[in-house]
Amino acid sequence: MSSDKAHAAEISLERAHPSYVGIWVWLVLLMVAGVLASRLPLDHSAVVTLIFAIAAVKAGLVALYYMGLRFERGVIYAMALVPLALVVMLTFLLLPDFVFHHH
Amino acid sequence: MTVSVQEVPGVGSEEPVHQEPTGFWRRYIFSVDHKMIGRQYLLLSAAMALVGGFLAYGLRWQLAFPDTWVPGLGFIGPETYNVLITMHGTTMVFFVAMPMLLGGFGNFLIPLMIGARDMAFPRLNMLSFWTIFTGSLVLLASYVVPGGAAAGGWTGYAPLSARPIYTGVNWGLNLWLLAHAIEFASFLMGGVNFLTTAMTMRAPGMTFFRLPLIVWQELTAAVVFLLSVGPLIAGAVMLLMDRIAGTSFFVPAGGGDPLLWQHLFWFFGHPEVYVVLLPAAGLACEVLPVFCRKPLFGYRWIVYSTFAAGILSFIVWAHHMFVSGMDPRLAMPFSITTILISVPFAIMVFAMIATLWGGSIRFATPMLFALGFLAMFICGGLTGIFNGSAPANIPLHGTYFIVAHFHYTLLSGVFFGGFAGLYFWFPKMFGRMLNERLGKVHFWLTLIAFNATFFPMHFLGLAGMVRRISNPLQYPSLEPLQAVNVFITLSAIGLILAQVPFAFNIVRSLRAGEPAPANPWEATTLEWSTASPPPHDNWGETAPAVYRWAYEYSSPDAGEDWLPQDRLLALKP
Amino acid sequence: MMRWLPENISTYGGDIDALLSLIYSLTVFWFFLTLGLIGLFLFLYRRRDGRRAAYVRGERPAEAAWILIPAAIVLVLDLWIDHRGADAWAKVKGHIAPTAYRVRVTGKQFNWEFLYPGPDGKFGTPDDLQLDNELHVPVNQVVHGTLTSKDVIHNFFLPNVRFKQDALPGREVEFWFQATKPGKYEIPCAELCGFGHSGMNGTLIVHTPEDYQQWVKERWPSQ
Amino acid sequence: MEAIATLPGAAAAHRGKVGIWWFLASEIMVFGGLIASYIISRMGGPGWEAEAHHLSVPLASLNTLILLTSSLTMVLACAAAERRDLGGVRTYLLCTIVLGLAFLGIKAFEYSGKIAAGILPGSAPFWSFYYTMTGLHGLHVLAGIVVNTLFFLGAAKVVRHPHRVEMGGLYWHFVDVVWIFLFPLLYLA
Repeated sequence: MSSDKAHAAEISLERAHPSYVGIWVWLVLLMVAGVLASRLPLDHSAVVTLIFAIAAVKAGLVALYYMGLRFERGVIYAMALVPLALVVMLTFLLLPDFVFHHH
Repeated sequence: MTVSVQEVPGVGSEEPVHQEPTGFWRRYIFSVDHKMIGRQYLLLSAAMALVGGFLAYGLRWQLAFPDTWVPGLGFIGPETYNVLITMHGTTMVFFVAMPMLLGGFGNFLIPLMIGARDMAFPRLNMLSFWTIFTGSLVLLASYVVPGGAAAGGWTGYAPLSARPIYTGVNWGLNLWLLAHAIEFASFLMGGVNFLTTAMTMRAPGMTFFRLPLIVWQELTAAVVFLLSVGPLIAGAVMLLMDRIAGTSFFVPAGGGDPLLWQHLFWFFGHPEVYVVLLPAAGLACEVLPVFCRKPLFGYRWIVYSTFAAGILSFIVWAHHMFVSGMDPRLAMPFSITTILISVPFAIMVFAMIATLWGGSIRFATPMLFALGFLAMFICGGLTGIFNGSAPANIPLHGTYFIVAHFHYTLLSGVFFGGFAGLYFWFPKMFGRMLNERLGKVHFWLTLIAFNATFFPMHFLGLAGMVRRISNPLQYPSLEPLQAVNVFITLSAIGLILAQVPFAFNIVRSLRAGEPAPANPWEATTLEWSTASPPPHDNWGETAPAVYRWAYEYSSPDAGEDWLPQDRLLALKP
Repeated sequence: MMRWLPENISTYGGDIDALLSLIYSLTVFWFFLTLGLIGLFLFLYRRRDGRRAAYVRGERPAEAAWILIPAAIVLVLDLWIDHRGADAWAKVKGHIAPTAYRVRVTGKQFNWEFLYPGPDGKFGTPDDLQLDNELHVPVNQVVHGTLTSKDVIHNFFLPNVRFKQDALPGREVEFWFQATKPGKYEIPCAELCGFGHSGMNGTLIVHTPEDYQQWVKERWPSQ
Repeated sequence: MEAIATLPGAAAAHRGKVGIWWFLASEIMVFGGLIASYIISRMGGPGWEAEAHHLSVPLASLNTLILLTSSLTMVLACAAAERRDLGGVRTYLLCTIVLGLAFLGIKAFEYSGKIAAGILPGSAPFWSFYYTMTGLHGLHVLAGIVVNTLFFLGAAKVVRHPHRVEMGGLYWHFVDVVWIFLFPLLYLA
């Protein structure tokens, strides 16, 4: 990990803010897209895949731009991604007992 | 090796974080000083250990002399017995082991060892202590509410714990859940503080691979805790909803599933074992090189093993559930990961043994306890091989073999690792030396009584004595073994009494102990370069800078057999 | 240590005992090796005047080999144990051989209920028979059981059979065993199930073929 | 590099950010455990969709819009704090607080409608998860409102330590992200 000085330098560079309002417009459009997608006359699993893909993009936009992950270093990414990976792993390891079992 | 001044990146603690308080309340009660908070944690842990020890005495008496008058407790019926075992487990794991090994040693040692003046968030640190203090009060309060305290086992398996009707306990179990929630909140604050402090406030020159091992192990424990406790918090909320809002998350009659609770519990429960164990191993790792006058063998390998153990701890949890009715196809994968976890711990143990080789070993009390930890931990680790193999686990699950195993791992960590740390850093914490003779008496009595208590439990477990029964005489097959139960109980009482010399030693030393010099053990880590006890801002005018790793003993570069981390040697021509 | 185990009376108990013995031998070996080395080093390298400790950091590969190679041996032994264990696990939990003997076991606070299908071999017919805490089985026959619970989790433990399985409310778990020796054995509940957990104990009665016929005749006299 | 030394509290800002991210990591596990339980329970049993159809998608969409907008005002408050713009901090924080309260108000309206219709946490597994997940999330929103209110009241001090608003903002956006997933999980799927 690099030092605080380097970090301070980063701050002092008056980093170029992304257009927060622009991101918000995207978020709202994606929200509408998600709601519309849920009404699509498709296979249920396809609809579910679609709306969660849209949700993931929304969450990614918030995390990257509003939470500033885009401008962070690796350690902060790890703090966000390792728990996500653990949750996915937990979900998959629970599947055999609750979804694939036969009563 | 050439010792030279190195230009190393470091963060540095540029400003004293807070002024030294003068009033009694600010100084001793609502202190933001990590050293005071660490000592507060140790005191809380000792107080709760008295409670937990008393519960152990009660339940052991009942097992040896079923349904007789227990001196100090009265008659213990089966309901009370279930309260005793539940509260004994909960108290010891969450309110003794964690406050002692993480709250106590972590708080006291991390800032001192990395050369900081305090924690990153001193007020959050104070809040974390008073949070767990509140949690302890809630736990104690649960004894006196109508219906009594929780009686669902420390694992709180649903549906037994999900409906008051099954145990007859109503508010006691709700408060038990609440006490957990508060305790978790406290250690979340503590964990965030530990990690932020170590990541951002290391002294100049204190690179990550110059950190003393205990710091690594506290940090690994903190990460493991932060990332494993979430699902259990979610589970605890769901269980509380089941109890008070009429939901059925874990009750099949309403569409729930009891196995879900077990998965959420053990997803945390197994990492929790390492949350306790790693700091205990870390304490022993600090003590061994000092009294061998020799570098810790394979420092980096121990660090990597610590990471490996921490990572593996997230994918072993279902070994607690081999016979729970979970999908049998999951058993072998979890069995393999479980048995694999013996590899990093084997590396740690071998490294500790290799540290002894070629040393110049002094048998001071901290060293005796560290060696005791090593020996007991080897026993506990080896019996873990039995439990970790799914088929071998079938006859052993839920018997006293398991009880023996986890006392050899967890209690050995608290007793032997914890006491090694306490005897070692007591002079730094309180500025007084402890009496060596009393310390040695304490060690030998504890070692003998510990083994006399827990070793025979292996035999009882193999013979089929199941856990959590209040009267072995109800089982014809156990009647001939009752003498073993009596022996265990007497040994357990002996183990409790063996702590009297320790208590006496502490009181005596605090009142009239010999004043401790800054570095009584001639140790190398940073905390020994400041006064005993350290001043309020830890370092006085100038904070230390670090020039080498933590275990430079008997270096050919120095005349003395120890080179502190912050001592600058003149450059060789 | 192994003699503390209760007598084995099942066909797969031997496999589990063999695995326990294997692990026992390995752990005893490591126990004496490690504690022996500790004792030896403590004696050899106790402090003596004028002798300075060795300066060995154990980080170079040649030095670290002293701890890494034993750890690699541990890894190999671990995998060996798991390899051996996989067969035993598959035997206990795997395919259940077809058998005429069926029984339903239901845990409840604080008894074991055993439901026998009767001579017609079918559950849910009038000749079903329910007994509390008594499991009667013929010797040398595969017993195919279905385990569940009415209230909380119990654990169906047959120490002599080397079998143990949680009884879960809302789920049914199939199990089997084959007893090889007539006699009476205990069936303790091995999971905390409430204030009556202690003493929740059934009896497994393994009959000789003649005794078993006799017992069937007494229970279903009309047949 | 001279400019760095004059920057006050850069180290404190860094510490705060590391600390809050560790906290969020543990929060991901809390909601992750709950969501994992919900997913596997729902995949394991039939009949959940019918229950889910009792929920009002328009109302939840409105709530989503409110929370997304509050994230925008929050990030604008952070930007204002970095500019030492006291008026801007006050305005945007107030917007965030009001939007948060609006979210909770709509949530309360939704709850009361369900309760009036006799749908309680114990009515069906779907409703157990619905009340638990939205309830836990609502508590997080409430906590965020409290924090933002404290910032609003101490805005004069906050502009001297802009990293504090940034820490509060990270938490607020996290709560928003949780809702971004709860919305499809409960209302759309």
